[in-house]
Amino acid sequence: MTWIAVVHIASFPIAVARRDSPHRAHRPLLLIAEHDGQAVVVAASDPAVTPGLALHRARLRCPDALVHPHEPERDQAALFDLRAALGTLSPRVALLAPPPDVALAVDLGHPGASHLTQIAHLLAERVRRRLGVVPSVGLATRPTVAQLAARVATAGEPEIVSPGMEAAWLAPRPLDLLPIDEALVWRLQQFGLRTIGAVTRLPCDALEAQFGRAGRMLFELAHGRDPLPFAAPPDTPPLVAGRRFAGPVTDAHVLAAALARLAERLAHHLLHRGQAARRLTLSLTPAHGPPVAASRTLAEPASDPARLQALLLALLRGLDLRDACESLTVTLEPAALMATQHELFAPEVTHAARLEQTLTRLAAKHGAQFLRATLARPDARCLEQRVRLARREER
Amino acid sequence: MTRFWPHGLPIEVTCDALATPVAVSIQGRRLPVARVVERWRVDEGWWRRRAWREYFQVITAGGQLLLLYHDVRSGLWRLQRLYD
Amino acid sequence: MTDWTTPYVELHCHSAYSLCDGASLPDELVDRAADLGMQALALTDHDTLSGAVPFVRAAEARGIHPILGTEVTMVGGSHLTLLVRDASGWQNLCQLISHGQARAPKGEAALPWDTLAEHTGGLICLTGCRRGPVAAAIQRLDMGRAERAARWLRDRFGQDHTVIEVQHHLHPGDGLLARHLLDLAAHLRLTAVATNNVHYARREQQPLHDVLTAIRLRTSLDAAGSRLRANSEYYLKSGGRLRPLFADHPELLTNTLRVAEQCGYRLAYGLQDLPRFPTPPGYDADGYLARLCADALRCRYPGGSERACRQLAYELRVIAEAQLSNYFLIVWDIVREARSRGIRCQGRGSAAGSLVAYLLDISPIDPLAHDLVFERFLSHERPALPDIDLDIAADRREEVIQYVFRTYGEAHAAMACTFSTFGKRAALRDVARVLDLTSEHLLTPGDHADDPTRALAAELCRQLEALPRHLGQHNGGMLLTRAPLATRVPVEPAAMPGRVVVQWDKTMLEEVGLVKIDLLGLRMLSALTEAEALVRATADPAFDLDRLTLDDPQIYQMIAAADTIGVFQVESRAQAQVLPKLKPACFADLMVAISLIRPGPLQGEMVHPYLRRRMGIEPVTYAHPRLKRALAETLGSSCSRSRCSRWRGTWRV
Amino acid sequence: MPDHEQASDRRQNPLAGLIAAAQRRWGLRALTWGAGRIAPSPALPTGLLPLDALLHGGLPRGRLTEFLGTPTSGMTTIALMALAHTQARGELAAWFDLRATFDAAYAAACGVDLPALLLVRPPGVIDALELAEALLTSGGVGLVVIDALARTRAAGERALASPALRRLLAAIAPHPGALLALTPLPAARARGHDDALHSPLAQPAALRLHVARQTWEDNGAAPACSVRITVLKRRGGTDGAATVLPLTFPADWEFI
Repeated sequence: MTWIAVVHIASFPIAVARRDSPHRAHRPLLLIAEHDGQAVVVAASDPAVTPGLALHRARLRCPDALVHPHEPERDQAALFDLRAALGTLSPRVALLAPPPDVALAVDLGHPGASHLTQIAHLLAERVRRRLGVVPSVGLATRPTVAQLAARVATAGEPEIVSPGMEAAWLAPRPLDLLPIDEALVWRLQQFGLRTIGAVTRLPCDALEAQFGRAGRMLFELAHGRDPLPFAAPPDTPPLVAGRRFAGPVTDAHVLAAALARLAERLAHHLLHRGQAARRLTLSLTPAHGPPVAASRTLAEPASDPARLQALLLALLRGLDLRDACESLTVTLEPAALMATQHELFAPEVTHAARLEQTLTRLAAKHGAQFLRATLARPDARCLEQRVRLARREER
Repeated sequence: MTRFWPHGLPIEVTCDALATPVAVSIQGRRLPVARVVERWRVDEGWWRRRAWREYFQVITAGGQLLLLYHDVRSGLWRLQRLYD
Repeated sequence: MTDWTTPYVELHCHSAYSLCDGASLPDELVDRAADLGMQALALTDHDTLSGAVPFVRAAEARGIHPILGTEVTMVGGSHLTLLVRDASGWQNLCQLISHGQARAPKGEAALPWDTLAEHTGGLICLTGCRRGPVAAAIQRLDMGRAERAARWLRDRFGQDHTVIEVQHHLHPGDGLLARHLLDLAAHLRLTAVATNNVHYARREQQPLHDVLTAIRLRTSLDAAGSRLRANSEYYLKSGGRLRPLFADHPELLTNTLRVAEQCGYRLAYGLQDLPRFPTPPGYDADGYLARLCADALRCRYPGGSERACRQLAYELRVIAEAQLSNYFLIVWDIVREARSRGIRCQGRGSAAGSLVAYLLDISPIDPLAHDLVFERFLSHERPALPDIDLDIAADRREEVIQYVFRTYGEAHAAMACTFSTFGKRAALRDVARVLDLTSEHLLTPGDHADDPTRALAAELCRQLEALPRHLGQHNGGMLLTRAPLATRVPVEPAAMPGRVVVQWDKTMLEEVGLVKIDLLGLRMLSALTEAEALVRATADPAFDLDRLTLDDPQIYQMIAAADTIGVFQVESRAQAQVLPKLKPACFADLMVAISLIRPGPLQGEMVHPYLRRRMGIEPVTYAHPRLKRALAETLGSSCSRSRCSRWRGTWRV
Repeated sequence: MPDHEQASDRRQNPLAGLIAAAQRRWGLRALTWGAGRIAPSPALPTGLLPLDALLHGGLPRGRLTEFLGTPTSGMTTIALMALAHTQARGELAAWFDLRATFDAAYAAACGVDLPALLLVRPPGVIDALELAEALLTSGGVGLVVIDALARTRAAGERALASPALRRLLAAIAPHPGALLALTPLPAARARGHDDALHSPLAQPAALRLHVARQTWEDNGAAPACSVRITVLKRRGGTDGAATVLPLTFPADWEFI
């Protein structure tokens, strides 16, 4: 059972700002940025001030606060630093929620249940040392549940959800804990559904009938199942595998066969770690003289054994091998996941591009018939003032 | 089709003593009102064009769901929306 | 169309003292309620009792029963309507308001729930408008929370004093909300009443209220959009108007009378509420005051003066009867403290007529030598409280105020407030802004009838002018009380950190009979101190300002030549015109000159008769021979209040 | 993760292929299906489960579907909800507003993402058919709804009999977009029999559904009713299968 720990740090920019200037620690603090020509609060130490509030209004609520400009670069640097610090505990650390309220997921592998609390405290301590604030930590075997547990947990008291108990743990909690649309929560409340448990008692079909895809997602979430793929970008150490021969080998076929087996083994490891190789290095130790090595960075990372084998053989052929070989070593540097999920899940981007072409083509002849409907004043009391229909502007 | 008339379709409405609709005539067809689901009053915009309207969401005897309003200043009734 | 047949009392009503959230002054609301035949009316402004005094006065004049209350804002922003049943309820409400105001920025309030729980005695709790904890939960369809909130209130305020408040303003959902509230009331066996959350007296005032809302939100009417109320149903309605809205539950209207009957509290204060001055052992306040005066009398009139003794005995008797000895001692103490710190300070105005004030060194003027009138200051006929205004060197006034706060305790002292009204200019500017017009457009003269927008704006300005806009700190009026202030009067924090102000202004305090001490800053006194120091440094090291006499002829020559720029009281242009004609030659002449150029004599056209008589153009005559003594000094014209008091004294003799 | 399932997915759903490719490149754990995965199918789900069950998955892609219903049958609301569901799946949708009575505020209350909606007001039926063909064959549109296609004008009826409709149907067949026509029935024919449900689209439509409101429910809040949906015709013949759907007409005003 793989355990996931999620570390939740509320008001991350505030924590960073206070870490960097300790004299700010005891005064309320507002971090601001300019937005539409107005100073707007990005983060605040006082819960009465919500991000997005205009500065002059925030000052009314929190008159004695210090005001400083927000420096996102500083946050990014701190976040990078923090990820590295947590990365020494686990090879896989993923950012689930960006600032202001940061959630970092840490894949803990298979720790014994008795060690969980200790690990949570260890994580919290790492964060405290870096940032000076104690984060709340949630542990579960599913990332979303772990994230929710972290949101519920109090600082210093990790919340642990045992496998199989997710639904029971979620049941008494209010619906708005789930990462779902506020409008959906409101509609559910209209049906008299207020706790997550109330939702799990409904059949999935009914939810889907009422709310469509969102209902299906809600059903899964309410049972503590992750509706979305969870990817942990691996900042992991390289994989190394080698073969030492009984005696010096000169036969290229023997070497090739050995490489093929290594490739298979490494592919298996990669598969197990859920990774692909980005850079391959092959080094050979000749009977006499210094070792020789060749490496290659891949344009497209690979995890397929056949492809790895082909690549390694190509490297072997490229090496100027004049002597008998005593051993060979293959080092694979795994790839970090560069593309975001959004990009991978967006086949409609190309469709949209095609559609845009079609619209442009049609615009010449039928342009006037395409309208854009906008909710100009969604809260207008006279219904006709709510919507504006206008010709769709051509791009 | 849910149909929406931005400026209201002129209709004729018969009311009871409490100014609640009892029958709606749309293009000559008289539809008795079975139930008033919701009613509300809007009185705003006095500084530009005052909108003083009594809105009624009603279900007719034939089961149609309508949204109509009485423009108090002109005394006219309008059909705003036919739900479908 | 007034309906007299459905009895109803409005229990939730905002006046203009809910600053920028109410369009009618309390007396307008009372007038309307009386016209509608209501037997009582509750005033429930947001987190304030500022309207209470004018409200009670107006209600008593119209013969309807005033119910005092407040709509408090809780931590988290929900609203509750509280009504005062009895004196303990008043104390609790004052404390709740003070607590709520103390915790929030100016203009807002946030009362913690546990504080509310500690001060529920003598109060009736209505569950509030749509922002009340019960109705808000129902709107979110969280019936469990609604019931918990109602139970919480019921457990704190009691079964009989917790009332479910039902409102219907013809908004979508109002009927549904009312149904749920009534279900809850039946379930918990609580009384339910209808209220209308009144924000203006008449429907026609909706525009004014919208304008105020936009001003409060600092936006224009167009941009305010849905933050303005959707319709004009928030006026003071009669029972007949409300009945169709609650057709199935007429008891909601009659229940308001039952709630009103429980609220019997009358706002009243005794005169004596000052802190007790710590007198030396063996003396009460009267005795100690007499002792201080007797001591001073021996110093001031070394030979002994029968007239002074007689006057002192008379004044002490009047003061003791009015129970004001304590008050004099407190003022004496303040003056003494100020002088000991070298802060120039003296009583002004009618206090100069009092020998006691002179003996206590509050006033520098010997009333006997200048023939001043004690009755103007305090008399049997004038039961109003005297007020001794102390002028204090402006730059050091704050020290004196601090001293008073320290001596009597922060909890017993507060500054009076003042209400600044919109006034013509601000009204014009604000109306122009909310209507998205330029104020120039409104200012250009012309016939408003041609331009409906301008006519509208002019009308709104007219209505807006008199409404209070800000609550500020009064320039020096201090209120001292024996009991902690927050239990007697509502207070809120002032702009100055750590300083609180009473939510009542000067006149309101007077009306309820609370003594206030005015500590006014006078720059002239600072200037005198500075001048004295300069003279000592440059000309005469032994110079003492207080030893200067009042009969230096050079001074009078200078004044007679109207060479008075920078001379206190006689530097105005009007004075400069009169002085050469008047040619004052002694201190009494100067007093006449100052008395003349005041609104009373100017409007009464007494200035010219006096001047003509003075210059011998007109013979000196008296309206009646008996007035000769009283008016000799002003040559037969009755041009100062002091003269009039004596004038009255003449007839009494 | 069984491989043969992946392989069959890959053929049917471009997304499945994409994910498989990503897993090959980036590692299996880089990207996995969530638990609530939607099975790829030749049908476009409406998001209304009873309806999708009745239709074996949803509206047929590349085909014409016709809804028939009297006023306040719920037909338009169901179409709007299906459209919203299509948008939520990440596909584009278009609404042809032939009578210029499109209720955008109500559509938003039904969940439609207005800025992403292609709202089209063609001057005539022929233009509508041409534009629908262009949009559906561009490959980017998942659902095109034509409101009141068959009841627009007498001229419109003739247009439907013309080759334009046949050409459209032939052109869209290989494409993944579904075409839905709404045909309002006069209020008088409240409980019509099959012969009363005639329309010019009876022959060309691959699927015809009769939408009829059954009863109003009085729950004190937003008006709600139950709707009976009967299959009048499926490809290859008549049917008669039916389902009942609870439907709430969403309110589009805020309380206060």
